Amino acid sequence: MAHFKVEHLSIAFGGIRAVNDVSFEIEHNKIFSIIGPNGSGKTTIFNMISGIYKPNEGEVVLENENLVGLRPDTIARKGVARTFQNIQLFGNATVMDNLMLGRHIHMKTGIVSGACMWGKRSRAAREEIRHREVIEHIIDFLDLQSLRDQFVSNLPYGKRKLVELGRALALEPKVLLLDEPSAGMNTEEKDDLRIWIKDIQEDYKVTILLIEHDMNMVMGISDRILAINQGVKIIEGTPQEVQKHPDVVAAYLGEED
Amino acid sequence: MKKVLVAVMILCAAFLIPMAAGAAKPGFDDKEIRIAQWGPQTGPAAPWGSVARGSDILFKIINDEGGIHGRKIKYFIRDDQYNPAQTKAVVKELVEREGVFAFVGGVSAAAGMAVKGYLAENKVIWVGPATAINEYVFPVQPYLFGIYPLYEDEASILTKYAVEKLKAKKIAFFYQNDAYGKSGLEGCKARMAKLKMKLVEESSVEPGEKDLSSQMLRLKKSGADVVIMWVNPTSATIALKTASTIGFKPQWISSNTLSDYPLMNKITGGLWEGVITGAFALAPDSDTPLLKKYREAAKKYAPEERWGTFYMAGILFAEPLIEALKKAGPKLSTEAVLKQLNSMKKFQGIGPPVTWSPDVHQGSDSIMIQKCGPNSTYITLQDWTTNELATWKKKK
Amino acid sequence: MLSVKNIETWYDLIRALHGISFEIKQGDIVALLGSNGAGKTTTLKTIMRLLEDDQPEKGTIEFMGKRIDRMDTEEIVRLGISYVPEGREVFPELTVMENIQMGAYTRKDRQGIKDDIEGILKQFPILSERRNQQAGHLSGGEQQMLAIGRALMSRPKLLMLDEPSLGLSPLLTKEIFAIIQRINQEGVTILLVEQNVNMALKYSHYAFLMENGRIVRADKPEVLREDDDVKEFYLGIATETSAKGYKRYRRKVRFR
Amino acid sequence: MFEMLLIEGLAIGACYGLFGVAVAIIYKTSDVVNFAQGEMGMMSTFVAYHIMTAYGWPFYIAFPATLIFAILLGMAIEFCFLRPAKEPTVLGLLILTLGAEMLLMGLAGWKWGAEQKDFPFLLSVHKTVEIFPGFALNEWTIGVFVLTTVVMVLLFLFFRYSKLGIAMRATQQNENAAKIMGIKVERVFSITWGMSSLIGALAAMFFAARSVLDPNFMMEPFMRAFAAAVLGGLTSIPGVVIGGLILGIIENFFGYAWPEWKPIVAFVVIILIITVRPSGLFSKHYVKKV
Amino acid sequence: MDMKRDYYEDIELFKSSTVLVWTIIFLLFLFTLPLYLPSYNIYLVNIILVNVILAVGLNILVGYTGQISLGHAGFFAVGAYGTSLIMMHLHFPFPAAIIIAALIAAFLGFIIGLPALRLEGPYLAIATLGFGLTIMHIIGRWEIFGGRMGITAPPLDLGIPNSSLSFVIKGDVQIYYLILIMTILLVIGARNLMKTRVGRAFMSIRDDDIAAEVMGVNLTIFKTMSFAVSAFYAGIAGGLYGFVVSFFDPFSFNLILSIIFLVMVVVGGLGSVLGAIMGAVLITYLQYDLLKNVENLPYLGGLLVAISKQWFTVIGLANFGGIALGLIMIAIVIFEPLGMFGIWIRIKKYWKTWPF
Repeated sequence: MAHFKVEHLSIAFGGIRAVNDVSFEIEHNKIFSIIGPNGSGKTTIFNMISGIYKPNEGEVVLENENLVGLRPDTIARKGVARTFQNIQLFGNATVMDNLMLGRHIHMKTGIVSGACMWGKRSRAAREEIRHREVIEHIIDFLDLQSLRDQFVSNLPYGKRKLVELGRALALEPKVLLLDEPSAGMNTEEKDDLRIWIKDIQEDYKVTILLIEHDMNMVMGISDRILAINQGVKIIEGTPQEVQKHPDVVAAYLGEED
Repeated sequence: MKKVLVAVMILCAAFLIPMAAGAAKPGFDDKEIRIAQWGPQTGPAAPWGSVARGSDILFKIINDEGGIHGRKIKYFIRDDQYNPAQTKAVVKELVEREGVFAFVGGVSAAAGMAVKGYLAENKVIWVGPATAINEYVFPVQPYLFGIYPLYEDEASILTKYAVEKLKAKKIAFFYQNDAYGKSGLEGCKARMAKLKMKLVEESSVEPGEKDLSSQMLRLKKSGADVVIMWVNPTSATIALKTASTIGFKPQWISSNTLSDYPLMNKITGGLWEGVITGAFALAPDSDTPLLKKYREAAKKYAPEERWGTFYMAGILFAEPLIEALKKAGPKLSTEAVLKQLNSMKKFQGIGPPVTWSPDVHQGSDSIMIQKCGPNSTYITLQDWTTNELATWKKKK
Repeated sequence: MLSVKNIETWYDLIRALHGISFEIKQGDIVALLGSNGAGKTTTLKTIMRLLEDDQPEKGTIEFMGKRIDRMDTEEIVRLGISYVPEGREVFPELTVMENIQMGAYTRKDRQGIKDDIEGILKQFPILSERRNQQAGHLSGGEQQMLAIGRALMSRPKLLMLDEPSLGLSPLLTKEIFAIIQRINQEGVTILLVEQNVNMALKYSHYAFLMENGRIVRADKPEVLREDDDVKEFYLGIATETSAKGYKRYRRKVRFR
Repeated sequence: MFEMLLIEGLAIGACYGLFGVAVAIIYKTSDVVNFAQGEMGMMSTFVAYHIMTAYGWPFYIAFPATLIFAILLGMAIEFCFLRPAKEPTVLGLLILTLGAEMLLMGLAGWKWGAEQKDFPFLLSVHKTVEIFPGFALNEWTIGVFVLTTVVMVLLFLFFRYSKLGIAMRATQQNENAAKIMGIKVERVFSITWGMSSLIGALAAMFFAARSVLDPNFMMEPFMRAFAAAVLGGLTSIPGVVIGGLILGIIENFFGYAWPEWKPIVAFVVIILIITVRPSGLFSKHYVKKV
Repeated sequence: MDMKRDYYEDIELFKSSTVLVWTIIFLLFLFTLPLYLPSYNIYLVNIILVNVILAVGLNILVGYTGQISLGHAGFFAVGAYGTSLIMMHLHFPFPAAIIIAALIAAFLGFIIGLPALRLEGPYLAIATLGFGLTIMHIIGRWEIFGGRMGITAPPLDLGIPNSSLSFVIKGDVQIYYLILIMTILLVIGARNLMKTRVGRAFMSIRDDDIAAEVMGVNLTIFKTMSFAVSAFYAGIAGGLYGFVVSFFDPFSFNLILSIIFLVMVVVGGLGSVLGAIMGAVLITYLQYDLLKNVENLPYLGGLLVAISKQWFTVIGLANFGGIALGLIMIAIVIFEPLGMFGIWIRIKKYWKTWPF
């Protein structure tokens, strides 16, 4: 039984089929990439997995449990975390607060106990400290030490991407969805990112779903790749298989005639 | 550590700043007597603000005549925006910083209720609130002297007039949903009960409402030949305009609040003619020497102001206080003035005869009945009349 | 015709364009290629002055010998530059006709506008059919044609297109490119941002390759087509590993 | 009684609707609920009053002069207060317009005092005209219906056929694309405010003729017009007018049956309606994109 | 930058010893205030503190969660009426009464929060506005609430009334200490709350509700919770207000009051506890003190009277207060979108370089 699978996922917006009958399966702790030209429906698939869109048909199954129809926050609780294509961070908060929000589902502090955070031993403070330790590991992991108290809106693009990645990691997800993590990064940052994704796979033992345009990265780290175009699956396979597939070449470079 | 030191120093300095603290200042000295009034000068209730400005005229006249036993009157007006919280703030500031001997007038029932206790505690005299509600004068608050005839009495007298003189068969009541309108309604109902009649319709309005079609249609449907209204000028205007639109033309009777005929006739576009109102002051255009004197003074001191009923009321509310101050003699004290006020008998300025005793601080129970004639002239239908049904006189 | 010299554009604290320069000759179709976030769209927006008031921060832009880097968008449109933005950006609740009319907003000659509308409708028969429909209800390809038609209404000398093939089927893409070529043959210079490299290279006379806010290659399409870098760029056929490799220095600096 | 309630309700409703249109026009283009709208109308009405009483000019001169003033006032407020604000939040904009409201109300109170004034209007509420035998309406009501219809038709024609009108719609739908077309977006905002202020002034004069003129007289009508606009959906102009009519009818019928609850019934109904239809009756619910 | 040694330092109240010392000095100042402030000003300070509580609460809703409320006067009224009526009719001690009243307000906040889940911008504004009006109207119509006449607050009894445990507080100064302690507790509570999970969830809803949901924040719970918490604060503030003014009627809780509350929060600075406090202090002070009697102000007064005579009317001069307040609001939005908090931050930055 596959760890995570998507079956016959379809959605239409106003008559236009954005995603049409897409299925795939991912083994536990593998990196699975989705590639395809802009507007081919990759992000829509992510949105359906994380519950922002309700698919017209199909199932999203995590560890034998169907996620379709659940609210996004419930899906997050089930262990699906994601990043967004055009960064959706909480701009008026510090990096630390953004990361701490990733711990939201693991924390319990309510209004009363939160308001009564008197001193280090109060329940809220103890919980807070405990989770801050976890966040500190992520900060170390992503080399964000110097930025921890900066406001996110003051960070450069590449760093924001990292913070978003960190926030998703803080959720301790089973499945991590990364939507174009390398967009807007320079070569050096991209190299780092590539390694981080590998490290995440090893250290955190999560299953990673990746949407990416940088082919170097995709081909370098993916275990399997799904190529789609116009919302329809072209091929799924190993990087080598996908790379050679004529339809993929055509979709990317355009038809030759 | 340096910061801590500096901070401690600043703290010490803060403690050393000598500042005046303590009780209320006395309200007068050898040169002046300080009198004050609150009243909305801005906000939705601002039209009532002319009451406070009106009192000023009387004080200016007195000052020009040399003051009271050598003391000039210093008069303060404070804008409270019709908000009791602000009234309390300005009253406290006036009493404790400026030192106020007495307050006169003062619009808004709620504002008065909020400061009533405070004024008593600080022994500040308050004469002639510009609102008549029972809570002010029953039970007696020793420093508070009411002049304004109670709305209940007024409504009762007007109802009697409607039934007995106008031979009204069907009377409807249109009132503003607050203390003012409700006490009017009660007075009217008491009289109706006495006459073994029933109101054919009672309809209410919120002070800010701008569309009264449904209320007027209800009144029309009731077939009332007399409608008594206990509302503010704006509501009355809209009511009359709407009634005229739907072809409803009863005899309108209203409280003295609407007895400013030139204003009412103007803003209703002439519909006010023929409306009967109560009145607690001489007609503004009457020619008694006192009124003439005030009118001349107003032209001189405040040419911008319109000589209207509210403005006149400001003078009226202050008259008994001036009288008592004069009588109290050069040795001024709160007690002396209180004594004079408490023994005031049938004092009459431009308002109703005012009588106070230590047990009854409601100074007046009479109103006149007037009618708006052509060109906004005042036609007096009935001279000062008392309400023989008034319960408070019997309580004693 | 258009010469861009050393322009730098900033988004708040992020430098999006690191001083790029290029020139476009009259009558050419020029393609601007590059990956997502490379700065292609920013370049076009900078030329149109659609960004904040003080952008570009450095450098000059000249069009037909006139400096336009401090002009209002409206004046630039009047001078003869027209822009078809990424994702078409038609006015969804306006009809097709109204959309086309808006393209001629800066023009005053009624007769000329009328004739041009006729011309556009003739050129795009599908738009003529749907002239009274709301633009939001058109399909992607139709919207793209509408956006191009609308842009042509200002009688541009330079037409800038941002990813005209985005989200279109191969057949439609071909059609769009045919239209672009036709427009070009009628004398309009074209600056094209495109991801569909093959198509772009096939139709263009010259191409620039952008990366991280810089122009990294500039050459004729024939040359670029055979270039391994371009292939690697779009297909990830790695020919070399990056210098940094898999080694990474992780500073284990701790707070405590 | 029924038809009277209906007519009165429709008349006041049309007035709310007309004023609501002024609110909606600004909301459509600049995403601001203009809380100064009522006071802009109040100010214009006072200017008309001043021209007529202080200078003694007749209505037919005062009226167009006031309309011109209203347009300039709207443009001035947009230019002086809204334009300099850099990237204001929705709340910031709200506070801006509230500030403008207090400013205008203060100025009017300072200049003309708080006492109620009579607004000499051409159309009287108590002169009736028999439209056809057995059916008479007063001039004011006829005026409101005619004006609302005319304004609606003119706005319809303007937004449908004039270049500027289409440009305004275009700006509202997609500001960026409008810029690309060479539309001067700032000028469009300016014109929008002018137009809205003009319509607001017209409605305000009708309100003044029906009630009295004082610095506060537009507070209550503004709230209702705003409610009507929200009920209608804030985006479609006929929708807003229909919202106003619905509001007027609800208020009058409900107010007739249960007078004491009249002042709030409209709001309660509106809360219930927008709970079910979060964007009002006549607009599509907008979906946020990721 | 100060070195951090402990995770707790991030969330503790006083970030450094300097802050701690200054806070203690400030608190000492507050607690000794009646010694050097004229007593009539204590009343003003009481009103200010009540508004501070309300503004801090409203800021949770408006500043942190990004919702709009034009109906907070309604919750304020529920607090005032609730507390007084419970004490009058049920003879509860004050602490119990005010908490019950505030909980009722919070419950109403929760109710109004439900439609708010789907409403945005003007739609939410009109819904909350309608709520405020409805509350005002219901109180004015039902005689159990005292009707339009209003009610006088009962004696402020901290213990059990009419028994040996009765402990009545009287006078502005005694009420001042009660309010001051409650203000301090509530402000610290709000600040703590905003530092923990709930506060972060609120902020995430404001900045990006979709991302918040994807990170596991339940929008339903947290949006309504934000309304409830905010209404709770308003309820407490209202309960205290009733005793400060001692008499109130429904008209005191009108739309203008709701708007003034909103102005406090925006002028002070959205999304910062300190900003809300500063806004409440400034706006209340302007309204109750500084903008009164403009004609008596030195220099400016004479000029204004002259202007009035020339172009306006002297009797309308009191309106200048409203004009000034309007201009201040406009100026702050245009020049300092972060409000007074933004100005504060700048001053702080400037002083950092000062040799101190």
